[in-house]
Amino acid sequence: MTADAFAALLPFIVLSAAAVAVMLAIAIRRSFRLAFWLTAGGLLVTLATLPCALSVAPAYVTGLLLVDAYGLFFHALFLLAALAVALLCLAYFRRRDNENEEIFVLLLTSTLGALLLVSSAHLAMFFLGLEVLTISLFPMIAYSVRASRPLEAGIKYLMLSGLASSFLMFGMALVYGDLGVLSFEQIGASGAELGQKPLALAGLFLILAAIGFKLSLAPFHLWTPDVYQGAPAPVTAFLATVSKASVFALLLRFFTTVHAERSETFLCVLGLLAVVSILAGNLLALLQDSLKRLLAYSSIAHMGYLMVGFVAAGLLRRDLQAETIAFYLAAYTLTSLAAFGAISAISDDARESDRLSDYTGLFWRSPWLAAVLMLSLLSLAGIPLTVGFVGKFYVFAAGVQAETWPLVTTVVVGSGIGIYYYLRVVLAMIRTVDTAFLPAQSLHPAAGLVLAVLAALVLGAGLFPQTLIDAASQTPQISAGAPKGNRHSAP
Amino acid sequence: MLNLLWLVPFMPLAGFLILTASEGRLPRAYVPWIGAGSVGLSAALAASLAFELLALAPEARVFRQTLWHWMAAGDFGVDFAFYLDALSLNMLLVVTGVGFLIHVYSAGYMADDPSMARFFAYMNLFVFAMLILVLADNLPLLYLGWEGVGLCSYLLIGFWYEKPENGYAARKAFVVTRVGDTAMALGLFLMFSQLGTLDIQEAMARASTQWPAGSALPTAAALLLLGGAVGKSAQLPLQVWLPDAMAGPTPISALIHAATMVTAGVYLIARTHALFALAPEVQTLVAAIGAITLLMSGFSALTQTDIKRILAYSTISQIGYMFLALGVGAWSAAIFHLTTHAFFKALLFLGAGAVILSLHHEQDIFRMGGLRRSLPLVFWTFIVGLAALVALPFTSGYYSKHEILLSAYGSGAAGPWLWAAGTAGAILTGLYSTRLLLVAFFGTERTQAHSHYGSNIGVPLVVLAILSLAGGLAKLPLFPALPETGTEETGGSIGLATTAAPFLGVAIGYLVYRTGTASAEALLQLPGAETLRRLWFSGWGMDWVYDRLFVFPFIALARLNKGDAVDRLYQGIVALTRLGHCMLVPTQTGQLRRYAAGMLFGAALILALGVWS
Amino acid sequence: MILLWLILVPFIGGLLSLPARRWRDYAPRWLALAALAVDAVLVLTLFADTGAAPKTDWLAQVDWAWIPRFGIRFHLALDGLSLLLVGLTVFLGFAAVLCSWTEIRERQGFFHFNLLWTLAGVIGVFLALDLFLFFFFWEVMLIPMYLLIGIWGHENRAYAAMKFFIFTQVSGLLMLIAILALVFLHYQTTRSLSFDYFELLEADLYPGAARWIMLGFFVAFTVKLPAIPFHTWLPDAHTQAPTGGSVLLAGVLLKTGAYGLLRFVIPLFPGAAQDFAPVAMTLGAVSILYAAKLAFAQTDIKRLIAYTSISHMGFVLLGVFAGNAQALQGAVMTMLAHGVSAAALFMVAGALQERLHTRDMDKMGGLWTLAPRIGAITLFFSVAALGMPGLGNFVGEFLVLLGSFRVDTAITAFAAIGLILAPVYALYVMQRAFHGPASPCEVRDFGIREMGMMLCLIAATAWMGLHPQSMLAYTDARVNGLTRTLAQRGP
Amino acid sequence: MASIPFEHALLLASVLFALGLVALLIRRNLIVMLMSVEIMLNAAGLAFIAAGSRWGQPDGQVMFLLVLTLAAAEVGVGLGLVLQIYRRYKTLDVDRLSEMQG
Repeated sequence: MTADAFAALLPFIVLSAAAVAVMLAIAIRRSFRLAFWLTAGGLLVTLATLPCALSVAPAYVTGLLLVDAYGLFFHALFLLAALAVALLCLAYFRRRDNENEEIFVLLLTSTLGALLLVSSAHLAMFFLGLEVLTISLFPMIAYSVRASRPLEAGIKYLMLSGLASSFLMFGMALVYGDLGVLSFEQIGASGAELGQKPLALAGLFLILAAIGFKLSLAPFHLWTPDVYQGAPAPVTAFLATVSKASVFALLLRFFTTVHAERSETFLCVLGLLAVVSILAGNLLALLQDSLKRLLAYSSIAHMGYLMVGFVAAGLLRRDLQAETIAFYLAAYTLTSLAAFGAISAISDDARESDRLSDYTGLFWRSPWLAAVLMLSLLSLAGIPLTVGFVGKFYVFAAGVQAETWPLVTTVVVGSGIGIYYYLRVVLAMIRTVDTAFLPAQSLHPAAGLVLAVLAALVLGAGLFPQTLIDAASQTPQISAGAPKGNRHSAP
Repeated sequence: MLNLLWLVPFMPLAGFLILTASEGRLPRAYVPWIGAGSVGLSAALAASLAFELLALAPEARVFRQTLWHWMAAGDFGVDFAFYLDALSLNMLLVVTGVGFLIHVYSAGYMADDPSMARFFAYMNLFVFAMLILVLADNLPLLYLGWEGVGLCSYLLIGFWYEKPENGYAARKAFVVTRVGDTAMALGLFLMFSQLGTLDIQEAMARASTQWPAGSALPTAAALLLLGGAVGKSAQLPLQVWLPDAMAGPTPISALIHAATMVTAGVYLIARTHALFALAPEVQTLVAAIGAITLLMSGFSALTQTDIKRILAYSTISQIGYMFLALGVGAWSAAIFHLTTHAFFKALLFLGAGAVILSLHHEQDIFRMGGLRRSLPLVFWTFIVGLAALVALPFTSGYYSKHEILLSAYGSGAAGPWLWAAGTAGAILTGLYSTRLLLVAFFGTERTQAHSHYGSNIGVPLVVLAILSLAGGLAKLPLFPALPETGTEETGGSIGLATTAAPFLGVAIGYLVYRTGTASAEALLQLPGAETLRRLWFSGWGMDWVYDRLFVFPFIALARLNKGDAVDRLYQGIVALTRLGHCMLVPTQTGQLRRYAAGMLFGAALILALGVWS
Repeated sequence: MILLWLILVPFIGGLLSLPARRWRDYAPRWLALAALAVDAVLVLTLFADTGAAPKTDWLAQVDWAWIPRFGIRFHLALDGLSLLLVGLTVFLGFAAVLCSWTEIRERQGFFHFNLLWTLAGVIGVFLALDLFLFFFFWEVMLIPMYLLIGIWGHENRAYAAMKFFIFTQVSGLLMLIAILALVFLHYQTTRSLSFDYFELLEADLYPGAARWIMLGFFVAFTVKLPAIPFHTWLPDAHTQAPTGGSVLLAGVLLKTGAYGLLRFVIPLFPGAAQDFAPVAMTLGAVSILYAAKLAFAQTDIKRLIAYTSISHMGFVLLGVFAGNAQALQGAVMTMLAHGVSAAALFMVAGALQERLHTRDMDKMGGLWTLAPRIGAITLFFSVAALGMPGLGNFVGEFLVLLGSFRVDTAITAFAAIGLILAPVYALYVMQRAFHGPASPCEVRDFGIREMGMMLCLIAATAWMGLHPQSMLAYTDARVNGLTRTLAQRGP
Repeated sequence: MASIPFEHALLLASVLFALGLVALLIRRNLIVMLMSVEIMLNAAGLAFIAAGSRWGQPDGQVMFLLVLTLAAAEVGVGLGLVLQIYRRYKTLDVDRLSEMQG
């Protein structure tokens, strides 16, 4: 292994080591705080190794992984998100200290899976990363085994995820069987004759179905609300952000490398999924009384918006596509973390504050918390001052420039419906009820810190988005330039 | 001295502002002094201006005063400027003079009213607006005064606001006149878009040079202006508001609805006579409107029992004469009749007011009777007023009306017809005047009268009576503001008939109401008479028609669509969205196997789309 | 710099008023007054700088890079039109604070925060010359207004606030799409990506595109204006908003729509606007009549006034699209005069509601006897609203009709029927609320604070009616520019 | 060496896959459902092996190993959950697990 390859692999190595370290530490002494600090330390050290990896990017490692700026942008995003989730867990599971350490191990492994996923350059690594991510998520979702909902959510996710995995595998097998190659680039190289290879094409669509499941694009979205609602709030935050964003990042890498955008059909299908997702997500959320379900539906819609950006920008220029996706995902991650973080901050594993009625008058009981939640809802709705607006601006910019009017119209319609249910929550929070008998919400300092930082980021990146844009627009290096390292495929 | 012209309108304005600012906290004794005093000062100033202006040569009798630049936009620009010539001077004198007398009278009439300050404030505002109207140098400023007097009319008709019917009458007056005003506004727009100016003199000059006589443009412009004039002056077809306007205090009826405001239409047409001269058809129409109106309202006056409504219909009728005069091109005759009418009709209204006050707000003439004994001063002045109204020789009304009728006779082919209508109107005038006099002032006393009016009621009556008698002698020379129309002497028989007509009316009246030769009750027994009476009583049923044509449909439409039908569209969208929600929610069964089936469906769908498309 | 401060002062004032209520209950409102006073000084300085008849086009500018990725700049500039409208905004800001003096007793800090932020947003709208920045402010002013309605509104506030937000937001998105389409079309021809007003003025659009893009702007602005058929949010929002909110809504927020038409629609798309003018003018005329009819049908006094607003703004629409100097100047005057008179009427309605606890005119009557000052003031502004010459509204309407008559006689004649309907509803208010037999209850008449405020508004209305030239002079240059643009680039 | 044609193996794999899918949809027992998922995964693995042999590469078998690992891991976690569910609900009927819906 060359030094370059080692440098490129460093983030993965450090993160894996951190996971092992936490596991060992738990075996030695069950301490929630210790596990947390180890996790946080591991995430931070991994974060610190990213510049090191960036210095050699873009680099192929063993033909399975491609470490490039595009991937590293998401690495940084996921590590920060994981850190936030870790902090939220610290607050959420505070009641039963020293019983919940394993959540951190799972968090680290699933983050590792996400990192692998976005850097994969080969179907095997795609599969491996996705499963590392997903299998770690099963226990995380069902973590509060004493309650019924997490269990239900866990088994639903497990079964359906298994189904999706088998679609994925079968699809990969079809692609492999027809083309005889597994690396993205090689698939792309044979992409010209894809039209004459119905099996490979079918395989690609099966893979798309699996990805659609992970992204909860309609009509693969049915699991989303149940799982979001059942999972503990910090896990939902992770699920909504890291899991989704990593799959989407992969989607972009995979489909641009295999040159799927050359196929009109493909874009049409994606566009259709986008339209259906936007409408279904927004309509389902309309009168939802559970905030977590509402956000789940909203995430369906958001994946639809993002898909519009994907399709539209894909019609234009690849660098714009990557920039759009990267920015939107970053914005969505920040916002969703803030939203679920706020839910998490007023819940714990004994009681989830989920019903809209739990939020009645929250603005007058805990103004700061409510302000963060309101900010994140406005950001989800795409109102200026927030980063969500800039994200939506990207989608519109791409859609308008590519003149994909049906898609743009759907986004407008969806946003219109969206405002209604986001504002319903806001309205509940600002209801002037007699708050005397409702307890003021105490805020765990860890959650407070996370929320404060996230709110600052949502606002800051909304007002001065240029920094984030600069970071996101590094990503066009996705497959430009000659990657270093050995690009050997199977001998 | 002429430079003080601006003070004439602004002194009443100052009075208005003082009275308004005091919010009724001023001692009651001071209120009339401010209210009437400001108008009195204006009147005095107007008189001195008159002397100064009349001292000049006739051609030089023009004075223009620009106060400030009002508004400009692109090629449009008007000043806040006054224009004084013989015509506006005539109006100025009438408005301030008669206005002052009525203010003095009001001090007595309204002495017991708790809202006296508000009354005088409105009155002062009215005088201000009326003076702006007559002095305006340009049409927008005239329009300012025009609307201003309308507003004051509204305020004063509805002065006793506790009674909802007063408010209704006030709003009716405002809205009906507003219909005319809107036509007039459109006329202004038309003139500006074609002539490029709204300065009256300039516009008239340009119209005469740019527009050939009888062409479409001047006809349209004149028609639209005529719309404004018939609205304000209560002529057919917009006369319906004036009888109801009698709901206001009687001095208001005298000032606004007899002497000044209602004649604004006459003034407007006289002011823009050059335009009307370019539109002969419209001028004929003006004459026809005048003739028909004077007849119709003459008949209506015949059937009324309310003393003020009789006078109101009589006013409509007399303004009909003025329109007749305008229509036949007897400009100065119209203005002359305007002036004399202001004197005698103000006198009649003030007299009626004194009667009403003495009878504790009894207005039905059939409950009066015998007032000549209890109210001698009122009786004698009233007789003078009525004499002028019916145009008995040597009263002021005789000179003006005679001139009108003779001019009408000599005005082309339709002339004799117009003359006949006017003369028939004169007979009617004589008839209803006699009826009013005989029923109210003679016979037995049916309601006890308490004559508790002071000198501030008596003096205006006397002064106005003198003016009614002698006003015919003091005719202001209106040339060159209005072209001189030489009344060609028509045959003596026509003149004689014209002079005799009122006597005929008086005689019939005397027979019916005094001697009982043919009593009114007996006449009503004739077939169809009762129907006719009701038709006349209701002002020819115009209210009935308008209610059904405009008012009821509008109200029904408003009621029908109170909730805004357009909103249904959006409610439909909302319902559609909700429907979508309700249709989609059942897919979220929570059952794992259904979800798996859903995924399978999705996969099959995109496979089908992707592979077999 | 002074322009930036114009926005920042209320912005900071709003932030400060949040903690201020801890110090004293009434501190926020004094703080709000102080902030407005500072702004007023700034505005007066600008007035003084420009003198009575400004010759230069743009009086002050601020132009900084903001988001260079899209060529977005923080570009503020001020001309006579903006100056007048900013002046109106600050003026009515005072009115809004003063009329909330006793009405708002709870959560004063947050109330004034929202009030001042709305003002900051509106001022931003009037100053922004970068289209992105304009859109940004356009949306930013919504949220605090939404909160004002949603928190301090009347019985049906949630519905009204929601309706207000969704209407403006969806139409705003249409405008965003239009902005983007314009920007990208400009980019295609010039290869320079810019949202700058001056650069986009030079954009060369083919007529088909111009028409569609113009429509995007037009819809957004007519929703805000509002005109038939986009008006239905307004009666609800105005009726339910607290008095201060109604004052700002009617007085200022509606003017942003008219401002947008004048500032963007006409100059950017002179040809398309001229083609579209018959439709727009018809809409204006229909608005005038339809809203007048609806106003007459109402029994809720605030709802009635709300419909009169629609009716009056119909004149603005008519005037803007008539497009000659008289009509445009008339539109500006109508904006100013209606701002003052509608604000005053809403203040009266608010005062009545505060005293009688009802807005139903059927339950009023005879108030003149009890509260002659309120009666007199209502009379004054009703009369102003029905277009009495000598008061501001007349000048506006007269000029609009004068100008539009030259363009389209039939539509103008049709619109002029509105002059007949105006007294029908305006005097109806007087009759039902103030005339009639006195009711036996006690009603507190206006005190010194209220009278002082009202006298200022009366003075402003009378001044605008008697000496409109002092205002018209400021917009003369801009209006002439617009007519020139229309003449040159029209079809 | 006469090898089994790729198409035949693929057909078998497809049939297996379909069987697993149908079982997943019609059976209510959680354990059977887990088994169905296993069958589907194994069907995919079979397809990989067939493909590997078609191209004469070891990649197919490597992928099959990965599939096995995944299946094992998934069953491990799955059985753990099933255990908890049985403790809590005293049943393995999946249709009973529909507390969250709507």
